Amino acid sequence: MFGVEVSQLFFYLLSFIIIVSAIYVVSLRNIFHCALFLVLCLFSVAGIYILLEAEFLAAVQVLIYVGAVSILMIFAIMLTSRLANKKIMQSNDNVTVAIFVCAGFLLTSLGSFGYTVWKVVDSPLPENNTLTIGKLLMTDYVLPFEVVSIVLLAAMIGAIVLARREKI
Amino acid sequence: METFDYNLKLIIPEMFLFVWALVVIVFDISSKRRNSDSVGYLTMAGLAITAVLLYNFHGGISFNNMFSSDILALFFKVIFLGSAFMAVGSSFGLASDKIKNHRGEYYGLILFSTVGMMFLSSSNELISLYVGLELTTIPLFVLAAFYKDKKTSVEAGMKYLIVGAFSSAVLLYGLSLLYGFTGTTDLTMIKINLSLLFLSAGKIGPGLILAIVMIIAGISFKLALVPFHMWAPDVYQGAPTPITAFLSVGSKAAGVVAFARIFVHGLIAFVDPVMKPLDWGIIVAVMAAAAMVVGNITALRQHNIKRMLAYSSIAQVGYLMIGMVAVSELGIASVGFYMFMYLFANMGAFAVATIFEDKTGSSSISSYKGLSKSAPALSACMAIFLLSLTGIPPLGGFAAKYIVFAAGIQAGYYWLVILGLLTSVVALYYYANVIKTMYFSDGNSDLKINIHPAARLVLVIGVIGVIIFGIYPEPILNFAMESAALFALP
Amino acid sequence: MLENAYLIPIYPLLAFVIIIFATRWKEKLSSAISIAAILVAVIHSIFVMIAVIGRHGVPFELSVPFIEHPLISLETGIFIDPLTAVMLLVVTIVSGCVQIYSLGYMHGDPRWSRYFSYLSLFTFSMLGLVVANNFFMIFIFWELVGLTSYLLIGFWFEKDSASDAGKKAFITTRIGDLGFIIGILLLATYAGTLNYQEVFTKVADGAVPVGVLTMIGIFIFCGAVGKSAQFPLHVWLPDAMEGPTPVSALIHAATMVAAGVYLVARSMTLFVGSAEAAMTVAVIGLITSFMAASIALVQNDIKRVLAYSTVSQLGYMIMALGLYGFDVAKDPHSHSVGYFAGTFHLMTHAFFKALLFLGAGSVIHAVHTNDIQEMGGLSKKMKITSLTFFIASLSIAGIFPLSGFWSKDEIVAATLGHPVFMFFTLLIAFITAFYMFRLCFLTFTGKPRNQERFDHAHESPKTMTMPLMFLAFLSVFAGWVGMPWLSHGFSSFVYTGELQHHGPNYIVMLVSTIVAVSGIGLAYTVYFKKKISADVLMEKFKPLYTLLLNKYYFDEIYDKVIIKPLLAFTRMMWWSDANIIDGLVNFVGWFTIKWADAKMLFDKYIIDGAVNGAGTVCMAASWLFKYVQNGSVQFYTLVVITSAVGVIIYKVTPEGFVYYFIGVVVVALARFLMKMNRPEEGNVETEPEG
Amino acid sequence: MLQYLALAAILFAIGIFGVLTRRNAIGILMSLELMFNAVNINLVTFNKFIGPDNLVGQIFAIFVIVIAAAEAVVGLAIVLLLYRNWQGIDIGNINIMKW
Amino acid sequence: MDFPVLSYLIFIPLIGAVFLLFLPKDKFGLIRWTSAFFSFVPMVLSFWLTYDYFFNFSQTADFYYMEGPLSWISLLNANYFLGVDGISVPMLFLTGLLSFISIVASFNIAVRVKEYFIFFLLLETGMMGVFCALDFFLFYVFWEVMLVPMYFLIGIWGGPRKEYAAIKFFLYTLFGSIFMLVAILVLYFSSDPHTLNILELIQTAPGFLTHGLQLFCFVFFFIAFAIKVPVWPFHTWLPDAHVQAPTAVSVILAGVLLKMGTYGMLRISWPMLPEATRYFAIPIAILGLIGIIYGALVSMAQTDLKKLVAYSSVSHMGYCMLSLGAFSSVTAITGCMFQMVSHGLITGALFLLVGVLYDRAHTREIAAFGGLGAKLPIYTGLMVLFSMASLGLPGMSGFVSEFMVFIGAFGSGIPHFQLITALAVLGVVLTAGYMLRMVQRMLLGEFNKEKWGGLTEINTRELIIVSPLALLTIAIGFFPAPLSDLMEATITNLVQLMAR
Repeated sequence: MFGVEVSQLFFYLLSFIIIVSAIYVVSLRNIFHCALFLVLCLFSVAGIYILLEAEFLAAVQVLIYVGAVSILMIFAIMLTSRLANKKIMQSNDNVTVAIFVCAGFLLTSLGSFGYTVWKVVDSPLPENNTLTIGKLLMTDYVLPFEVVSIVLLAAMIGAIVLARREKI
Repeated sequence: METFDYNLKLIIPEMFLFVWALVVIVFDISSKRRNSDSVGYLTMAGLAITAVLLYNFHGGISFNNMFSSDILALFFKVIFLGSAFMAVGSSFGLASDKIKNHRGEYYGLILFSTVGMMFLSSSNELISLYVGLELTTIPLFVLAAFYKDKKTSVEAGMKYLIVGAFSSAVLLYGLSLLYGFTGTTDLTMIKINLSLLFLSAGKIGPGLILAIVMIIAGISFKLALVPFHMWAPDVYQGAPTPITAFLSVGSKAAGVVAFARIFVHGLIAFVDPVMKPLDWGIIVAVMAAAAMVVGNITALRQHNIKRMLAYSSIAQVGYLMIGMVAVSELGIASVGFYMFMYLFANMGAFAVATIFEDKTGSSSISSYKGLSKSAPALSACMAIFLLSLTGIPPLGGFAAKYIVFAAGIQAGYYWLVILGLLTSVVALYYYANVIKTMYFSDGNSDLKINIHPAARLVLVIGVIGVIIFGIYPEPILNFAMESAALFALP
Repeated sequence: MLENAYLIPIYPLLAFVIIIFATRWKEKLSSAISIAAILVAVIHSIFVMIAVIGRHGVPFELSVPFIEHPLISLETGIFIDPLTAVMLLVVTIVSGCVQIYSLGYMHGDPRWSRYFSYLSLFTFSMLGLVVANNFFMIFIFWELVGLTSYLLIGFWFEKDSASDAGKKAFITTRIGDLGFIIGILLLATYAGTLNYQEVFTKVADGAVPVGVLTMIGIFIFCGAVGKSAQFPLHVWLPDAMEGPTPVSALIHAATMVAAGVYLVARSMTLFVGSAEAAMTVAVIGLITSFMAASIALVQNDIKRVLAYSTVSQLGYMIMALGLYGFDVAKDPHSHSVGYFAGTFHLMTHAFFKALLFLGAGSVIHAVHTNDIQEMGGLSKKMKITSLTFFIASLSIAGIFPLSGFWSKDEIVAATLGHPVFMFFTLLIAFITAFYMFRLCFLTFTGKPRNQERFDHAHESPKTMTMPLMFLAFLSVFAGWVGMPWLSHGFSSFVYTGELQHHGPNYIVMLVSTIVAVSGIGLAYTVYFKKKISADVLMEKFKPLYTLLLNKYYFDEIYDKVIIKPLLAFTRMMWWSDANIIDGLVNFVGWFTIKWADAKMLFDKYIIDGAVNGAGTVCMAASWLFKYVQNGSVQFYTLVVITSAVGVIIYKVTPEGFVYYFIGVVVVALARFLMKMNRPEEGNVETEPEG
Repeated sequence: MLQYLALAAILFAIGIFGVLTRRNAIGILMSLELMFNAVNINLVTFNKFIGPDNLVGQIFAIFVIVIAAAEAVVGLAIVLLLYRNWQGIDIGNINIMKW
Repeated sequence: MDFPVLSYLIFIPLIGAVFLLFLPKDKFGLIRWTSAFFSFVPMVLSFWLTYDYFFNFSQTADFYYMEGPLSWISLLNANYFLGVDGISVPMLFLTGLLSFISIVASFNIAVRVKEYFIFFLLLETGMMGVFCALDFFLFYVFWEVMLVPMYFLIGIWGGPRKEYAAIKFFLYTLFGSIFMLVAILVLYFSSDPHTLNILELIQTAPGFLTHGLQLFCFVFFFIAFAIKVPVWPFHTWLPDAHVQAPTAVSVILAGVLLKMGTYGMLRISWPMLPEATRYFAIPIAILGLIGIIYGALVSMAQTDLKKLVAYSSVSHMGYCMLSLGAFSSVTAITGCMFQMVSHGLITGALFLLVGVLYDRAHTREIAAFGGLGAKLPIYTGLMVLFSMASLGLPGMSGFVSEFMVFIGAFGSGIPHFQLITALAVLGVVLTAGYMLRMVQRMLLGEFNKEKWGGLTEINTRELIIVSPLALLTIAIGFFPAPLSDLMEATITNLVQLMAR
């Protein structure tokens, strides 16, 4: 009872952080600040994972997103933009329509979730989240696991090819 | 989980191709990128060997139903390999010049993408399907931007990446909802669970619509169905021409397989009259109609042949989807068959465009003036490909269109078929316009075009495919029928 | 000989084929072949005549199938009854005379061989027409004579007037043939056959409703109207005089134009079945006859006078036949002599009109002009010609005992019981006598009005005068076979049914002779004695004179009312074809392309920043085009997600979709308008970073 | 459960908004990450409430994370190219090809 | 039958085309004679076929020389199925003859000779195929196959507006044939078991199609065929295509391609959809009537000789439509076939003659000529002959056909047909009008010595290719019975089928 309430509390807190920081991500003028808020946002999402009893995933989230992707982004920002120039408009002409459309999407989806039949199963998740996932990845999901490694390899090769400066 | 089989035999072709991709890259690097042709030939050989391997190792399910080496997959794998083969074959010109520093990576990425398509076509499960899809597209992002110092190419890469990533996010959102309804990612189980859910609750609710539309939107991006098509002309124009060809055939075929797997296999129940309100068919039918109209009409006034072909391929997908929305055995077979014929004609047309662009640096239609005098064989090939795309018998495109329309009529989509036929008359106009430019106008006749042997091979394959399978489509059609039988449709 | 009668048309056909394919370059041989063929035909015809006389009116028929069908069986065959036999003789004899005559007349013509081949072809067609045993065959030959007439009128095709006349003749007669075809179609439909005897049997049995019969009769008569140059299709015949004069004699006086009369006579059973049709025929005949005679009064072209005379005489015959049909339709036992009169006049007219034309030809040959005002006094130089011409004129005027007298008498007799017809018939007889002798006097007597031409004039060669003399002989004596005193003469010969012999009607003879003589007398007074000045008369009746001189303005009216509007109409159709029908098609194409264009256009529009003046409907429309493919990937994504969300909302709540749709449009428009008002800002925004 | 879904939907919508409106290419990539994260929240939520007997949802989420990373890598590489070619990464300028 | 004669007919030209591919492209003589040979053989075969059919099979309405059905695409039940009956044989005869004549007439083509003949032989394959095919799929394939060579033939070797004309032809006919495709598919899926066999469908289609579907299929077929015929108002492609096409191609267009429309109607839509045929009889006849009058009127306004002949085709094919409207009359249908044959011969010959003149004078303006009769007597003779034939002069085939059309349509017993036919007879006069105007202005009258003094008479080759047409025109005019006998049984059977 109490646990539920705490988790509720946490949930709303995290949700608030996520939403606010996400809004900052998409609206701040300074792209560097955006990146920082992205980190915050993703970090909070990891918290949500913990609430949902997905500890391993939370760890992955922190490692990959917060640790790798965001850093990568910040590097890219450093490489490409000059911090001094912050006064540039960061949003384009689509804003009004986009707001309308996103609101439409949001309203519809929120509304429709309520009217949708969910076959909720009230049973606990398997114990030892990490172990189970590790097992699954090596057994049932070994094929996508391997394929994903090819994806990463391809992305790496591609990134190298593209990012390399040619000697002309 | 208990009865787990690692039937590795089934993925031998994919494994081989992956390894071969590495071999190609390593070979290129180790040979100090000196030899321009041998890498390409090596790649082509690899693709050919994979095809042979495919022939030997298929039939069966492996990896916990994640990898289904069924006949549908086989059919489409042939298409993927074919399009990769032809794309590679027509790349020799630019490999010797524009991308000479990254030849190995170029070919390797094509192979990676092909591997992704092959996995995609075999997957009967959402996760592997998604992963396969990404393996297909991520190398293509890179390939589209492969002319690093050409603005158009980079722009194409960027646009493709944004649109591609966005669409996969949208797709994923839909897939996640699908998972939410059924608690599983296995498509067969999804089918069963959804039906059970529907039967037990009497309804599913609007959330399913959300899921279906999101998935349609996500895949339609890959297919470039109207209104999700707008990236396609820009990307097609900017990307290196063989990659454009590969995009327009291989990647599209991959999208078609994904579509078929998800909708025709997983969500088939909604075609049933009982669940009519949730039917995805009418949405796709409208989109197909829009694709035929917009694609063909916009293609009318294009001056760049790649852009023209891009719009035409948007329209072609519209035709193809007629077969899909027919959701019958004939329909699915017709989709496969259409794709197969489209492979030859479109790859061939792009190959000609590549050859011409390599030689003259221009891809505007008006520069094709009088080509029939300076390069009669080349323009004859082009004419044959374009006529096939129009659907003139006895070329392959006709048989394909015929069967697609037959499926449409059988399913009662009269309006769609009539619209398709009417727009194919419009299509004739711009295809014929190219032919007219090549044949009826006078141009500089001192243009000398030497066709690289590999490209020549590509053209020959294209022409032979278009003609032979146009006249005698029986084997391919039977193949397609067998593959369609997989879905156990009416 | 009767069994081989089908050979009669074949002889000239053979001649035609031989000339065209073999002897074109051997001129003498060509004409020899042609004449030989016609002479053989003459002889054969004589034998046929004898055989027919021997059969006492039982017709002879021979036929082979052409096409057989359930609906209709067409056949080719010959049908020989007394009428046919007479026609055979007339055609072959006149044709023979004309061909011999042509030897002289066409001397030195570069297309000599072709001329004779055409004549042979014509003779073949005409003979075929005569011997045909069904309406289908007669139609075939009917058209063929039209063709040869066309070829021969336009024989000197270098002259525009000649080729024009040929065309006019062909087309005008074809208009009549329209009716003929429809008549045949009706016959075929209602009688189920086209064979004369079968048709007539069926009609006589009442198998065809009377109303239909009337239509059939009138439609078939249309053919005759065209071919025999009856009102209102008579306009071609005078123009046809552009052809060589022997051709006029043969085709446009003696034979082809008589085909119409022959047709009416041949299908008399149809007219007998319908009084209305018969009356139509008679009225048309009378109108034609009077109209043509009146025009002939004032013409100065020798051939045209003869041409109008021909039209007039043909009208006579037609009228007589029509009256016969009418009388018999009213009273089957009527003793009308119209049929006899018409066919009899057909025969006699053939001879004397041919003679007149050949005589005219002889004159023209001598003085090289057609204008009688340039002639005069030629009798001194051309004895034979003038003599024969006078004989023929007497004959046509109906002076005892020349052949014309007998036949015209019968026509007058045929109008007994129809006072109006009788009055006009006599009036026409008077006019005829007058203008014929006006012609004679102006041409052959008095002083030469053109000395130069007169000096060059000379009598024609033997080849020309011989036929003249032979025809003069016939003009005098041919009519004797129809003397009312002969109980087994022409009249009983041509009637195949009950004997229609009747005694002489002396009153009629007397009246018609008086009329004829007074006509001649008047002409004598005016043109020979010059007691009354022709000019004064002319002045006195100026409006009438002008009207007649201009042939009642028929040509002008046709030109203004039919031909010009038709041509204008055709041009209009052509315009509409090129612009409206095709235009529609092109419009669709244009529209699709423009749609594509519009997008591009608007794109340019924006790049140029030239878009001002917001708020118009045009702008609202442009909004769509502007964004569709503007190169902005985010916009693409926006469109996509907008439509995807739209579909979702539509599927979930169709009412909500309306709001959504309106909202999107409004928001987009608002933003668009805002941007329009401050375009510079957009430029600032798109500056690259850094 | 619904609150999690709502959170995911909101995050997803914000991500969409970002993709549609950010001028900066990297900003777009970041917005894409938001979208992927929204999907992941969905997946994990469903895993907990609907299919708790296995961990399919979480595994799916792991794959999504990995692939999102790969996409980000490639995306950033292309952004570098953009920067080299345009001396800027404003997506609004990347419109050579149109119509 | 010892050998598959129909396949030979179809594929010998194709083999010829492939063979030509391997000939050097500057050996003009060799290419010309090779292609002449490869079209001569089918011509002889078609003659032999006609002969054999006439003497051995023409008494019954069955199909002969059947080949197949060989399974072609089993999934679609598409078969390789050939056969001919009384209405295909004359068409094959015409095709064989005109193809050979056209190829010989094309000997003066001097640019891109090899391609020209390749396309021509391909075209012949398509034409032969259409008249032999008894399977819808096969029929459709051949139907479309012709379009492409035709497109190239007009587009490369045509007149000044060739590109426009070529694309217009292509678009128009493709537009038509897509409708046919829909109708075919509807028929296919309505039949049970599904079949594309035309013969089977003729027997069964009236049974399984509802009234609405019959009308639907009929209209769709009609649009396809009507465009080919061309029926007013679908005719506007024709003047352009005819005028711009090179001479020999015009001959084929007029002589064979237009016949495919009427042939298609007779072979497919009329017997297969009898209810709809009856339903639409009067509109069809009225369209025919409009075609007759309209074509003639527009012809009259033409100043270009070739255009005049082209529009006369619209008029002449109108007679076919009129008689097709009179579905119940054997005579009318026979008349239609006669008209098809005779129009093929006559208009073909007229186009050849126009081409002969154009080759020498490089203009086709009627007003530019005059009095050619004096300089070119043989040419003039032929021109007059065919003009007369065209305007339906007795003794020529045109007369027989028109007469039969009239008799058949008039007596068909369908309401209002008497009036329509009577109005259609007007066409006879109008035809005479424009033909004679043309003859008079070009051939008669004053000869312009300075301008045309250098014109040469028609040469032997041209004379040889025109004369068979002249002979046939006259022969049919005088002895129509053999042709009529050849198809009578078939047509009687067709009429019975339409009466179902």
